Amino acid sequence: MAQQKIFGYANRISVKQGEDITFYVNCDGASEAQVQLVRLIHGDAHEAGPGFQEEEVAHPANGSWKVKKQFTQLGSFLQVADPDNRLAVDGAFTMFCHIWPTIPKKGERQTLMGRWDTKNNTGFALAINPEGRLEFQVGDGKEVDYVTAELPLVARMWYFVGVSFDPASGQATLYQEGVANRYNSLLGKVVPHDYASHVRQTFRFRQKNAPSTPFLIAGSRDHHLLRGDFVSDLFAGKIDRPAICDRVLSREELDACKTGAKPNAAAILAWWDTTAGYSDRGVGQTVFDSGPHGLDAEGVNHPVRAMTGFNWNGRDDCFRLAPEQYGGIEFHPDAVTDCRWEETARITVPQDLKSGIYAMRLRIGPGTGITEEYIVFIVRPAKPSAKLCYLIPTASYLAYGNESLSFDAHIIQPMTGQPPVVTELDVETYEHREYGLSTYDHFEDGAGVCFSSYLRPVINMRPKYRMSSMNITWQFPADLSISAWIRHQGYDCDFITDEDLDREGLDAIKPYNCVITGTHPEYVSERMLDAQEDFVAGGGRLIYMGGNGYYWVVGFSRDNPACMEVRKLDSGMRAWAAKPGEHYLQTTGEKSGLWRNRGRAPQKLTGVGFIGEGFETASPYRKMPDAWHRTVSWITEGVEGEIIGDQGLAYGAAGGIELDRYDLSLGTPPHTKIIAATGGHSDNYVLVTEELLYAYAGLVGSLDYRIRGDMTYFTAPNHGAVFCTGAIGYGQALPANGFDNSAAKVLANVVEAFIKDGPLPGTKWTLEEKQWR
Amino acid sequence: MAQQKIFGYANRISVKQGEDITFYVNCDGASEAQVQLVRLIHGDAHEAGPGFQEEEVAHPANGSWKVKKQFTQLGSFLQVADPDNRLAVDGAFTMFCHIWPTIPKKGERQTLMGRWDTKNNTGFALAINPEGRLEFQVGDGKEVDYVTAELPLVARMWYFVGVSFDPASGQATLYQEGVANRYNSLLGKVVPHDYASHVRQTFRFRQKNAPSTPFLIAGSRDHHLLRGDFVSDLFAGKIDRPAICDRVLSREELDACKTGAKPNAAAILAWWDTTAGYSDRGVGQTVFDSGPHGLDAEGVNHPVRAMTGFNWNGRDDCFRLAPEQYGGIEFHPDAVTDCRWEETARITVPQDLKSGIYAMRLRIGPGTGITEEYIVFIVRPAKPSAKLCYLIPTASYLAYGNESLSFDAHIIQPMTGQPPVVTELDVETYEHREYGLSTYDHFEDGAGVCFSSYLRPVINMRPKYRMSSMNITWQFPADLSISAWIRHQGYDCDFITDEDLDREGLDAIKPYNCVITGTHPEYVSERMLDAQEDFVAGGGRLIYMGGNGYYWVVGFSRDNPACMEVRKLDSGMRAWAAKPGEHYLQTTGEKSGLWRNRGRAPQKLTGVGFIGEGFETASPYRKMPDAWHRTVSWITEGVEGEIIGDQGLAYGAAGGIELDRYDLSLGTPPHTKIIAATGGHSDNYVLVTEELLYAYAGLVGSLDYRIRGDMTYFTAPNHGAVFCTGAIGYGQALPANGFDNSAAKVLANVVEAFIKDGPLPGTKWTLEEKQWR
Amino acid sequence: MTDPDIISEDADIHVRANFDRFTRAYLLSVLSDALIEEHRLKPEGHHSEPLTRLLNWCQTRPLDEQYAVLAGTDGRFRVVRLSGKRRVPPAPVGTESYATVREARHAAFLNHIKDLTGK
Amino acid sequence: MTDPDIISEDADIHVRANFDRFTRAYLLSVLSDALIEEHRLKPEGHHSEPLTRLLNWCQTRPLDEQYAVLAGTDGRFRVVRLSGKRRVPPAPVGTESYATVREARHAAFLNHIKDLTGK
Repeated sequence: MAQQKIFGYANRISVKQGEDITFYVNCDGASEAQVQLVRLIHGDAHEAGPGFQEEEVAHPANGSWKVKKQFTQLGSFLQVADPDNRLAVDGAFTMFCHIWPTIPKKGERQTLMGRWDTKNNTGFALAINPEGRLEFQVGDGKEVDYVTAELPLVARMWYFVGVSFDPASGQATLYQEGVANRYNSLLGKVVPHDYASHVRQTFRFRQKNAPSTPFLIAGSRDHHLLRGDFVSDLFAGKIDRPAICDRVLSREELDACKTGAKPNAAAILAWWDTTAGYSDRGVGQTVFDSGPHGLDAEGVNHPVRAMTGFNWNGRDDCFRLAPEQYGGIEFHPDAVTDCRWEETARITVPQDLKSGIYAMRLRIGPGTGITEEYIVFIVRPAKPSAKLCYLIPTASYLAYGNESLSFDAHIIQPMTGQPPVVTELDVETYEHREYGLSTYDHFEDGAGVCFSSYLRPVINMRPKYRMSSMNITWQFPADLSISAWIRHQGYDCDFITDEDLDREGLDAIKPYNCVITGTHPEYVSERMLDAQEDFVAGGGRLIYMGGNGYYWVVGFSRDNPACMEVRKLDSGMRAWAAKPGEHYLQTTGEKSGLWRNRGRAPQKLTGVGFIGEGFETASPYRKMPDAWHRTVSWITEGVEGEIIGDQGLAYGAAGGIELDRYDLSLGTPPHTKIIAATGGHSDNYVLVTEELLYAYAGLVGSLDYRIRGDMTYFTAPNHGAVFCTGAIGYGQALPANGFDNSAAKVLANVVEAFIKDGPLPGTKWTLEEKQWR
Repeated sequence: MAQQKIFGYANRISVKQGEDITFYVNCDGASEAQVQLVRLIHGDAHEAGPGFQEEEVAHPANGSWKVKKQFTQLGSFLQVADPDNRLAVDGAFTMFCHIWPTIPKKGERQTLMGRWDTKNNTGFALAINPEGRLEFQVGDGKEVDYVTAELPLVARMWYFVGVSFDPASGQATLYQEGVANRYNSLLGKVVPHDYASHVRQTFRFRQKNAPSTPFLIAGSRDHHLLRGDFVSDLFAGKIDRPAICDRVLSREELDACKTGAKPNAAAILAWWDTTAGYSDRGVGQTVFDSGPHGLDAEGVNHPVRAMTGFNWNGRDDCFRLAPEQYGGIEFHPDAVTDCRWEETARITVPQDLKSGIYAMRLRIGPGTGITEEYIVFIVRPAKPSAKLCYLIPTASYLAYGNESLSFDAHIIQPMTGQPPVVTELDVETYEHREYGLSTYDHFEDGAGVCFSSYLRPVINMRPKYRMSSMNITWQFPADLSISAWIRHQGYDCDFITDEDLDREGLDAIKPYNCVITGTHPEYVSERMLDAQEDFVAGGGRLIYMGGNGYYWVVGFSRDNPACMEVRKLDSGMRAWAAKPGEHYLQTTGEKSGLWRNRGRAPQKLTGVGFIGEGFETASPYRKMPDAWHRTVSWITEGVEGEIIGDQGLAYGAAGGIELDRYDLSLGTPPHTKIIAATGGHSDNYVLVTEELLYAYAGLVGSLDYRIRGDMTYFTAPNHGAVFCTGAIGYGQALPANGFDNSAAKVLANVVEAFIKDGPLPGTKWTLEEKQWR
Repeated sequence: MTDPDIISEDADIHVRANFDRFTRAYLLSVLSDALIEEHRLKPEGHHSEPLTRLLNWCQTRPLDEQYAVLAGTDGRFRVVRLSGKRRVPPAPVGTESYATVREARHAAFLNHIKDLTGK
Repeated sequence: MTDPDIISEDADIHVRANFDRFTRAYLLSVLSDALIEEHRLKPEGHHSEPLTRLLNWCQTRPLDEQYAVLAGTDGRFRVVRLSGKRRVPPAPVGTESYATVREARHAAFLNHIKDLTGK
């Protein structure tokens, strides 16, 4: 029997009572799965907490589902809409484009452009052969003829490449010239290398054009018995302004095209203007053909745009300054933003299903490990009713979706201080990699991943999961510790997601008295930030439960909220750095990177922002002098002594992992009080890079007082207020000792004050005190 | 007798044989100075080297010069050209502007705008009083009337402020409103503070307008018995779109102006459009009046432009994207870019004076310490004649000009590991501060200094000087160790400067076979970089003698090459960070920051780039396997064993201070050979911040192999080549042991090969070897 | 240009090897049973300087010289060695299994020591 | 708003003071004549862990608690204390002068020790 495994995803991550949600399931080694709708109570099996808990929910869809093997198209490429087969050229033609290959010597063929059927060897294509040389081929279904450049392409250098083929004479002529300038390529002009190659060969065979073969850019048509048609020979690198003409262009004509000029209009069959479509709000997935037939191409799996083209001058470092220099489209053979599986089942969420965190649980065989899947979704109320709202940081779940730092990141063990703890699920996912990468990973060619979507199984967005490099819960499973506590406390609570907030803005949270965040709401769009700022300024109360929150600038496109974009720039704790000139989101036109570097440090909204991180250990908080101030002493009421949070599921205490600090210079409201702070962390705790101007030795937990989590509080207009825990670990501390611990006690004081209408406790004093302190 | 001291500067830093140079001298406690033209041989008194050496040069100007006390106008402000005194308004008027004050509670008055004479108390002005409140005053020469806002201004918040005054009724009305948005100010809208104040008062007195009082923005006219007229009450912060109208504007009219709208044209006397004049190549020092009289204002001491204005939306982060959001002009009371002293003497450089490094030495009294001054300048040949050219990194001298890290920078002792060693000269300069700051310093209000000029005494650009924080020579005095060695070797050598290269480009160095740099050519303009790249690609040979070179993007304006601009951004080892939206040079329109982040890492030109720095100690180099390769073994010929550079004037060895590393991923030519490398440095050596994606413990010299200096070599087209020492300390090592040491031996091998015409040694092998290795 | 083989050797490797040679010599000079026992008793948090340096060396070795702990479905923990190659799963190291993550992590540490001493 | 005094106290100072209290307690527990002698013999380069931590504390104290060496025109070196205020020059500490920078730097170190112990 084949190995058994089951994976799935849903079309939505947030669904309202009464709405539909569709599931997509891929299964090996079984044709039926046992399905059960469950409410997720607690995710982590840690012995200090309540353990894993779920609640089975009656639903007509429970029972057995038919499941099957499904296939995923990996790789980004462009598919040309050519219903009239105008590109099925039987006569003479010329194809060309600018390219910036990243792994030319891949050992596998990489198609640049053409109409090629790999299974039947029919058609024509310009490609890079497994040894890294430019190659053109034609095939008639039986025989294939090739012409190959004399020398391999150099990685990360811009070239202009092309081919002319004349079936009458059989002459195929390759054109290859380097077009590196001072800025656009890895190497400069001081390197004594000649990038050019011009080869002519007379072919014995001619192309045969099968009507069903698509014209593709960055891949070619393939076929597999079980799977059917798919795309293989995927290209890694950038392509700029590909074109095809209906005759042989002369060397001189191609010399002109090398500079970006269009060939004679009469000759053009298609000339994809990769610089068209830009506005100051970004660019989409359609690549426009400015030729006579309008054969626009559509991006599959998010080829990356807003990237520098062959003619980038190093001066105009944003596509909004010079779109004509941003014709580079970057392709990755291991990208996937939508698995596009066939629907397995669709269900309606009952009108009376309580708002909360749910999953469709699917089991085959033993029903553990990779034979068990939880497809997680959030149920929103059809109409808000609670005073408390739990804002689920789904943007941050996407960012970390399927991260594989334990296997691929050389820096992860120095960071965590310990070898990772991996499971069968981690190994399985790593080995097959068909569900794509996280924004913490690199593509095979070394580029950072800037798009992440939930239209694919996301193996770490499920209960029972621990992040292998840290051996603790992270993001979704960690956030279940907060919802478990909310439930334990018996608070009436509505659940919504980042996606809802991004789409609806302030309206999504306005009905609530208090919004509570997850443990690590790190990825935030402008609309999400605006909504929370307006909420607090309008009298709302925000509890920021995490560390390193409100950190990255991300974008969602209106037409595909399942997919998030982020660019990691020259600053911040980050897994990769975008190349110069590629710092703006193609999705919105904004500069990405840290909100801090956009003039909106997290301190401006919450009072605190990222200052340090560490693993292995955590520490409790100690009350600071402000804790006893009569305006805020209610917060720590019931907690004897100075210590808060000395238990927890993440390294044994509440004050750990990623830490946030009060900083007046970054916009902390001047009247903010530090209720308590951690400190004296181990030397595995380090200062974040964005705080460093000059590095020096000693920027570690035991030596630098700045490395700590601050528990803060400030009041806002109209009875608004913000309370922050200042550390990720606080959420995982709540369930310790049967939810009976000092961290939970403090939070209960705050939540119970925040959900009440009218003035906050302690405000009666402010009339006779200085408002700002 | 008053304390004796003498300081001076020249109008030029580079002068050709036969050209004139003018000196400006300020002297206390003497009326005559003993003057001697000297050629500077060696600068550092370190016992391991030849000691301080100079050579007196006969010149008609030698002898005695008349000197006197001169005064320096500190502070940047705008001076309005108003020859017809149209702004000497005797009737009703309204003045307003947007402001972003940085130290409102300065304890001193700060004038925003007006026509005010502080000495005689005449005129009118809108100002911030010493307690930080907006204030308007009129004076008739005897009495002054005030109206003051109810509450102080909050630092780093944008306000719209104005005043109307009607002499008929005596009514003066202050208008103050906050105009903070989500991005433009320190604090956000969650802070419960009301920024508005509207106060009306009836004055007893009326303004008297003296004809000679200028209309100033960010300062007011003052007078001192010895000094004469000057400007005081300088403002710290930004001003956007100041204006004056010839009648009382209504509250509603001012409400409209608050949004940036122009008032009714008929009322306008002057409306300075601080957003006018921008092009994609920057903006100048003139602020244009779009009112009826064209009363343009001129910036003194470089008020900083290309800064965000009150209406900055946080999205358009470059003035080239939205100049209308870049009306903010930033003023600093402690800025000075031109002392504007009276000329003391002018001399002609003799036609036969050998190209080299010279100074006019001035002495009064004892003639040591601050009673001795060296005004340094470079003499270029009228016509190039040598094969070797020493490119003096004057841009980098400017960057460090008058740095005061030892006194002001909290991080300097953790960095250097030792208390600084300061001199009388350091203390004197620090205490009086009349000669301005370096780009390593902050203005009093905390802003980083982005302009530095040599039209002022630069106390660390002189012989005998050691950088106090490190207790070694740095920049200019360190570079004298290289010229001393060149002289010792007897090489014929021409000297040129960064300024010449920036102006003339490739032409400035094309005549030479070999260009050798200073120890730390860290600040580089695009034209300087292009010239050197073209030089090498065209067959020139470059010896990069330093560490942390080719690092910062800087700009010089065509009309004032004495003044350099740099902006330090979100990355790199840096003394400050520009604010969001203020990353582009006003001088050229380019993004500043690191060349690495512009797509031109130093590795692309030289093979190496900044990797680590440390102080206290240095280490020798060890030969790497490539050293024995037959194509490059000539470089270390004559050096027995594995060790190179085990002596030196900077911490005792050649491999120290700032270190550069070979890195193929940043564009090191793939055929580059590492001849030798340092390593195993002390833990005071740390990795540079721009290398960090995630920080972790252990990024120090004894633990991280990347922290080392690489001595590298590669060949370029047309018999070109580049040799790098990979460390700053190499230059200071040359004079050790009477210039007889292994570091000097290696460099001699390279220079002697590089200055010869024709093929380089070792190239006979490359025909039978792989070119790229 | 006769042979434009631009996938050249990375000379950085020479420098790294040189550094590693010196580091190993130091670590061998301080390695002791006491040091290993120190790790066994307390694998996380603050350590003596020699153990800190030893752990730094372990943690910064190339990816294919790194160990991880595999949590088995049987509730026990095993040591595996990373492949350092994309999509290639880690390989088992030995056959022993451990009752706790801590023990398995110490076993991974002992494998580093084995690599260091060559024994 | 009754009193809009927005130049408020910086609560960061509380956290720093708390950290400093614990750091001083540790440093006092390891301070010894041997430690001081270690610095005297070799003020630069690699040090024992306690001395490294002590020096880190010295070097990161607020600017107005920092010392520098003043090189006199008489060729001798003296200890001065920084003002921490712009344009205010450092003030002499004691009257002693030293023949070498190294000795003066050690004297600066001893001043930190004096501040630490309060003696």
